[in-house]
Amino acid sequence: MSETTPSSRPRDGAGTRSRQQIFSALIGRTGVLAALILLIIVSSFLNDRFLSVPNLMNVLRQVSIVGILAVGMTFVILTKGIDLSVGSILGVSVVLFAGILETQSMAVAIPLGILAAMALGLVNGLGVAFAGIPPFIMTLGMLSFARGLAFIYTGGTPIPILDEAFFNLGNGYTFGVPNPTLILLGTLLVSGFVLTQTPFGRSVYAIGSNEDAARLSGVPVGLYTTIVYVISGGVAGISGLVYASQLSVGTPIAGQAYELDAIAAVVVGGTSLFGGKGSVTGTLIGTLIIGVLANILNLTGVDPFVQQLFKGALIVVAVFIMARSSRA
Amino acid sequence: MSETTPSSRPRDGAGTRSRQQIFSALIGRTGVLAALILLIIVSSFLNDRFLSVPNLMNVLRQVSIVGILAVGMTFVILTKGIDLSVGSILGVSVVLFAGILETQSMAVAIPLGILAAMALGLVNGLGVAFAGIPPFIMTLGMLSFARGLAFIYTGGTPIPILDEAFFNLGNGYTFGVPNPTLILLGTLLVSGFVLTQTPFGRSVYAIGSNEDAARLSGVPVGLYTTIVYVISGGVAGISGLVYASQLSVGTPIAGQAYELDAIAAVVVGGTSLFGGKGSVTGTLIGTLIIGVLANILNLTGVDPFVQQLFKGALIVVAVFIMARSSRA
Amino acid sequence: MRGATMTDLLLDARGLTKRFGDNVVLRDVDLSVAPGEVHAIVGENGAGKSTLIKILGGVHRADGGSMRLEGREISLSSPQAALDHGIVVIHQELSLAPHLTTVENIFLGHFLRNAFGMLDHRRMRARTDELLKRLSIDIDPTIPVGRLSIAQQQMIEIAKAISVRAKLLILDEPTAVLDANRVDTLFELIGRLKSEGIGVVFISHHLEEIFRIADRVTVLRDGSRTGTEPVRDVDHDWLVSRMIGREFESYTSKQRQRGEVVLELEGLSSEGAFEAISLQVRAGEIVGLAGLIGAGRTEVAQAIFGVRKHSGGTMRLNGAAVRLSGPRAATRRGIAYVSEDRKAFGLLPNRPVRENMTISNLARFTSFGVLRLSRERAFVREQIEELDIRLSGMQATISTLSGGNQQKALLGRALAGRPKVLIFDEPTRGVDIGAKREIYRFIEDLAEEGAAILVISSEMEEVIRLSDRIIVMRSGRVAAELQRAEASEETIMRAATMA
Amino acid sequence: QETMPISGKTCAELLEQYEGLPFTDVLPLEAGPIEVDGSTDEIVIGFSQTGFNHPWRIAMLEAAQAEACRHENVSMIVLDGNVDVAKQNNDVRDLIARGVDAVLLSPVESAALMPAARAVMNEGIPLIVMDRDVPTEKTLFIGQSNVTMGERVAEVMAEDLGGEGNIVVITGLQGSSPAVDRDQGMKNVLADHPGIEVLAVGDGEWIREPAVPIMEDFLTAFPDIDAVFSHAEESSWGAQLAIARAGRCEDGILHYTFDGSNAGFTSVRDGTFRADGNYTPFIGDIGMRAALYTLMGMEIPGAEEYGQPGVQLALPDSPTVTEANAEEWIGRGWGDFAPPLDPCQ
Ligand SMILES: Nc1ncnc2c1ncn2[C@@H]1O[C@H](COP(=O)(O)OP(=O)(O)OP(=O)(O)O)[C@@H](O)[C@H]1O
Ligand SMILES: Nc1ncnc2c1ncn2[C@@H]1O[C@H](COP(=O)(O)OP(=O)(O)OP(=O)(O)O)[C@@H](O)[C@H]1O
Ligand SMILES: [Mg+2]
Ligand SMILES: [Mg+2]
Repeated sequence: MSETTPSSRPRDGAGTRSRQQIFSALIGRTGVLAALILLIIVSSFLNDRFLSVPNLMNVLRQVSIVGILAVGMTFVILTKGIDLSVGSILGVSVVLFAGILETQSMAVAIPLGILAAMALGLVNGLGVAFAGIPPFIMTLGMLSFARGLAFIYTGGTPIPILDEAFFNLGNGYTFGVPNPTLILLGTLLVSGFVLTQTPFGRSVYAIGSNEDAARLSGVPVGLYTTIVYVISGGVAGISGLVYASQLSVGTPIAGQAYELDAIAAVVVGGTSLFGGKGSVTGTLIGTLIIGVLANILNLTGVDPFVQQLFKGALIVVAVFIMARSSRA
Repeated sequence: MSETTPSSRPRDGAGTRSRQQIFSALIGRTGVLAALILLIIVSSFLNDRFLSVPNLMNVLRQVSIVGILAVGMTFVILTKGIDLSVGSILGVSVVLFAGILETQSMAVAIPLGILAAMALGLVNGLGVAFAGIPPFIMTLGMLSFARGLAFIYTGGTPIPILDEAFFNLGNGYTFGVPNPTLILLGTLLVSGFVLTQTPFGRSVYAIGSNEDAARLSGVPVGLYTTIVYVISGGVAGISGLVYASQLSVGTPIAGQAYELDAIAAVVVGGTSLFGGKGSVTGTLIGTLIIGVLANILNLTGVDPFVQQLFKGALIVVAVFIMARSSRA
Repeated sequence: MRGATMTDLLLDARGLTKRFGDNVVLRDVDLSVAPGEVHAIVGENGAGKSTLIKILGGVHRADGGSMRLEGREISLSSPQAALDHGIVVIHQELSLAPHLTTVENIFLGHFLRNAFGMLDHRRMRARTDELLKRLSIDIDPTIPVGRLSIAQQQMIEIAKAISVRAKLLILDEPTAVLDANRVDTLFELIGRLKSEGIGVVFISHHLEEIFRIADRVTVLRDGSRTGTEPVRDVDHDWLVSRMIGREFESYTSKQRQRGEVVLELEGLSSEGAFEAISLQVRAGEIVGLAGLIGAGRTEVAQAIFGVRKHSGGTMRLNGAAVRLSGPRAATRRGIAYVSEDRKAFGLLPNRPVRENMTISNLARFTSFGVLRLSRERAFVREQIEELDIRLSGMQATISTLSGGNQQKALLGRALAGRPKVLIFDEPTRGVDIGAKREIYRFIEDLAEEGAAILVISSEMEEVIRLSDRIIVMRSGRVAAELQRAEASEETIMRAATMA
Repeated sequence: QETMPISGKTCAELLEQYEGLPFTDVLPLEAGPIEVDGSTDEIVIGFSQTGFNHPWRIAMLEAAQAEACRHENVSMIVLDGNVDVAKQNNDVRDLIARGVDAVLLSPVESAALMPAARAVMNEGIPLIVMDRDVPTEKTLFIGQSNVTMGERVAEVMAEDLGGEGNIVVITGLQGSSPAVDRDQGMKNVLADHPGIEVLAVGDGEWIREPAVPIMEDFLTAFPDIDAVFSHAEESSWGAQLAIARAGRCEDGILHYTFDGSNAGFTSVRDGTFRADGNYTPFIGDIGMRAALYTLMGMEIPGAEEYGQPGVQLALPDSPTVTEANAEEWIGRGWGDFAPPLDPCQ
């Protein structure tokens, strides 16, 4: 379970090992991509419509909600944390968008909904970073708490969204690409940039890799950890925006159990639950693997009950293959 | 977030510290118990029927299903693992009990249902211990897989259980105590004995405390880790027995999301998610805290949506207080 | 320095006091450092050295006392604040992020940015190459540091420390994991920093190092300062007496009776680790395994213990060839191994001392599948007495013990299996001088009782002091076998390093 | 003014809604305090609901709350079964422990609530079971059948299709009892229409979101779909969104659905849906009145044996809502929200 075994210690004079290391790093990274490509090839044989442009567009749109959540989750998992509350926070933002749009314009609703999501993320962050509550517990509490908020806000009844412009935001296209997909890509690019090109991003890795070391090196660990949960919350709000605008309904049960899908996408994408290792690119690939699988199972008309079996097995097999290939 | 900080190295000549240690250990352990007692006192003021014998019996019966799950979960968490699949495994055993009872007797159905649950646990265990799949992922996959099995087995339709003897098992009393409660206590006693009085139990703590050190000390880590997941699965089967016999229906959605309740009970009971620290007694207290809270919220007629808020907040607050008191 | 005025001092800390709960770990301690001075701190395990350092580094806040830097009163609320004042600390526990590269670790907390505020990868890489060259570290700076050896990681910590412009550099036991060559490199570097007017605080349990590079030395005992003197005015015995509060009785080792060959390796090889290792250990004999770090000694021990597969050769126990499948099999055969890395492979950190000491052979305390706790307690009590482990009780969580006492508890664990062969890998790493002697005595007593013992150590003095015979390894091969009489630091070093 | 749990509405708001309820003439009851044995002491009615994850369930609660509001000495304790039989079982026992005067129960699962129902009856507490039955002794059962409801909607579909065609099915949450029953009803009808082929089945979980990707994928896989049989209005709206996105509005794919909300009826009127199974939640107020009748010692007129333990109150049938009667039913369904814009129109 732990990552270091007594026999895995390398010897001095790393020169001799570097070639092999580069090799295994490559396999590790391309392993996920190869799995995706393999899945795509198999799928294209299973159903000849799979590779059609409209279907590929569908897949891209379908994965966007969980994909965006997974991007935010990547930050959290990189710090060795976990955020079980993203589905509920998504739910809060969805009902807020709907509720505010009843009387206000999009320009008011969107920032308010996302700010509220960030505020809930902030509570998570403060609890984890400063009150010393384990992330699993803090966000498990928030899972229940935020869902309660969404129900209370709506009184349990979905709020319809009749704003035409808002509907178009979620269902329209820009440059021929569905808007939700663009929002996913935008979130991904910004996140990837932040994680690889900014001091904050590298510090996120450092915190997950060795929190004490990061603190001793002068990284403001508490602040950054808090920010990470705020990001995860805010990104859940963005995901909620896609949800609400696509479906034009503010239902308080929006996003139930999505946290598990998001975590699965992150881990299948090669990010380690033990922190410090991973990337949002991997998360995108992981999201696509899960999305393509769901798509091809639907296209081939597999019984929904059996789909559950596949979904469960896939996660395990994907991670197993990755663990193997990165060890090789 | 991590439990060891660079500053945690202790000093020699611990004599001076011992009084303080004993004190803080007491607070740490009795902290949870004190919380339970406090909750009971407050509850008895909030509603005068709370302390009535039938109501206390209710609480004891009500907590039994999740309580039993939580006992199995304690083993897993002590090894630093997690088992997200217990709710689904419970579901599989429940539909099996119902299905087998259609044609067979209790004497056949009970062992078969529990064996099936153990088999699923075995798959978890092998995946974690030998295929190197992180527990979170292995059991997340199993969560989906086992639920799929339950649906496929029933075709999605609940199977009614008409066996009167089976019904009495879940709804009867022995020596004036509800049978489910006795099953919970039995599971608890056996588990407590195994954990504290056998080499296996001792090794479970060692694995969670430092897996590599345990391995170098000759503990058969792979085998024992596997057994721990088999126990968790088997105990989920026992919990399923209580479920099915109490409710006399084999519904494929039985136990959905129970894993989170079980984990919450374990952690509120003072067992550390970082492994190696905790006890089933704590888990019982944690289970009771959550059960009493649910009961008193129901008795006082608090808005169910608001109950969600309370439930979320309680978990966080309980863990926060415990973290404080054990640090003091 | 005694005449130095206040304003000349770089650091002037007075009356530092620190409590954890109601446990006072530092009591009214003064420490001053002048520019260009190397000030050593010595003391037993748990004396409070690291705590003092952590106060200076902004990790802990003092409960009392004051600190002045260059004459100005400072207050350090975080490691960041200390860094901002030019106080750079290398802590006792390695503090690198294993998943990050060398470049990233060196600049963690003070990344270089380009004009847009983004990471300036190129400039950081260039600076890193420069630093590594200066410290003669030959590694690929773009691989995760977790893949490097501990010694290499320690050198990277040093590189990281000098990458910032420090006024005061504090090193907490930096040499504990370095071999002689790297210690030389480090000391050269310290010399250079001295000449640049940088103040250095240096902690080590190796007293000879104090005499090599320190200008002044402060001794701590039980959280109090028991003396501060210029190094040239003091000697080894003075330091020891100040540290432990009494004179050290000199020790003479007894003659031991050697018996049959118990452990025998013949041409044992393991790919990438060692080749054609042959050695014998007799009952009642202590064999030292010396060599530089990375020579492959730990790997040999791991192979004997069954943790590492060996590809060629034979291992014999009491004359019979055996192939061990793992630590469990080894333990059953009466082999015990005490790892060099206490934290990673030894301690069950949040379990009581009692459980830590019996985990390796619970069968011994079990009948009919149930633990016999009284039998267990008796064993543990006996070991605590035997090893003179100082603790509040056997229920104390082991991580609350000082390093030396933790190590002793793990030695006690090795005995739970009633071993006939014991392998001690760096048995006194990070252990103070008092505890060290007790551990030596313990090992010797075991040998006297007829155990076959293999001691791996990077400290020449230690191997020479303990061993009846010394096997020197170099690059995974046996370079020399020295009888006690022929063994000296020089002969060992020559065998260990000769190309 | 005090708001009611869950709905968050005040009595004034609820009483206004009461005016529009369709079944207030079933078990009529004057407003004003309820007198039991000559006293008007506080009466507490416990209501254990399946779960509040669907507005249909909330509409049912609001109807009961509205009735309670008409009688100043009647109050309610409302518990949320969370769609979990074990939780609901516990809830009912908590209501007994709390000493409520009567229990309104809308079970998650028929058989599973039997022990809890028995416990209520053993305590001598009146038990009114609503929507789904419990196969044990009870004071009264009030409900409609999802199976026959499913049959009716499927009959409309079979007729529209002329007994020939390809359909896809989007179910309610897998394993939940209305989903199982509505599916059964459909299967009963399709057994007589071998020309209608079910191309694929997906799990819409009662809501809109999962229905969209499922329908998108079905549209990709099957070039020729004549109708979508969905267990929930929400999922049907989601399916329509998927049709619009796929540019298949021209295919004229027909929607058959359930739930009986005003929004659903509006969608029927506007031509988005062909038929909406009119499954009414307005049994909540009837149940409340039945409980009060029982407490006051009054006969329940119309209660009859029905082959299960206890008696049932047969409700006037709610006709399936189609183009023909949609206008007439708008305002008599539940929910006061608007349907989404039809993206195909
Ligand atoms: N704790 C450790 N973590 C990482 N690498 C290590 C560790 N200990 C040793 N190594 C590395 O493992 C390789 C094999 O060395 P090994 O430990 O067998 O040699 P050794 O002669 O026993 O050295 P040492 O004096 O460190 O015990 C070397 O490159 C060494 O630096
Ligand atoms: N965070 C802490 N909480 C409680 N006690 C502490 C903490 N940190 C240190 N101590 C106590 O302070 C004492 C001094 O520890 P310190 O680490 O300073 O010793 P040291 O002199 O550096 O020992 P060593 O030579 O083993 O490194 C220890 O006995 C320990 O019990
Ligand atoms: Mg120290
Ligand atoms: Mg070694």
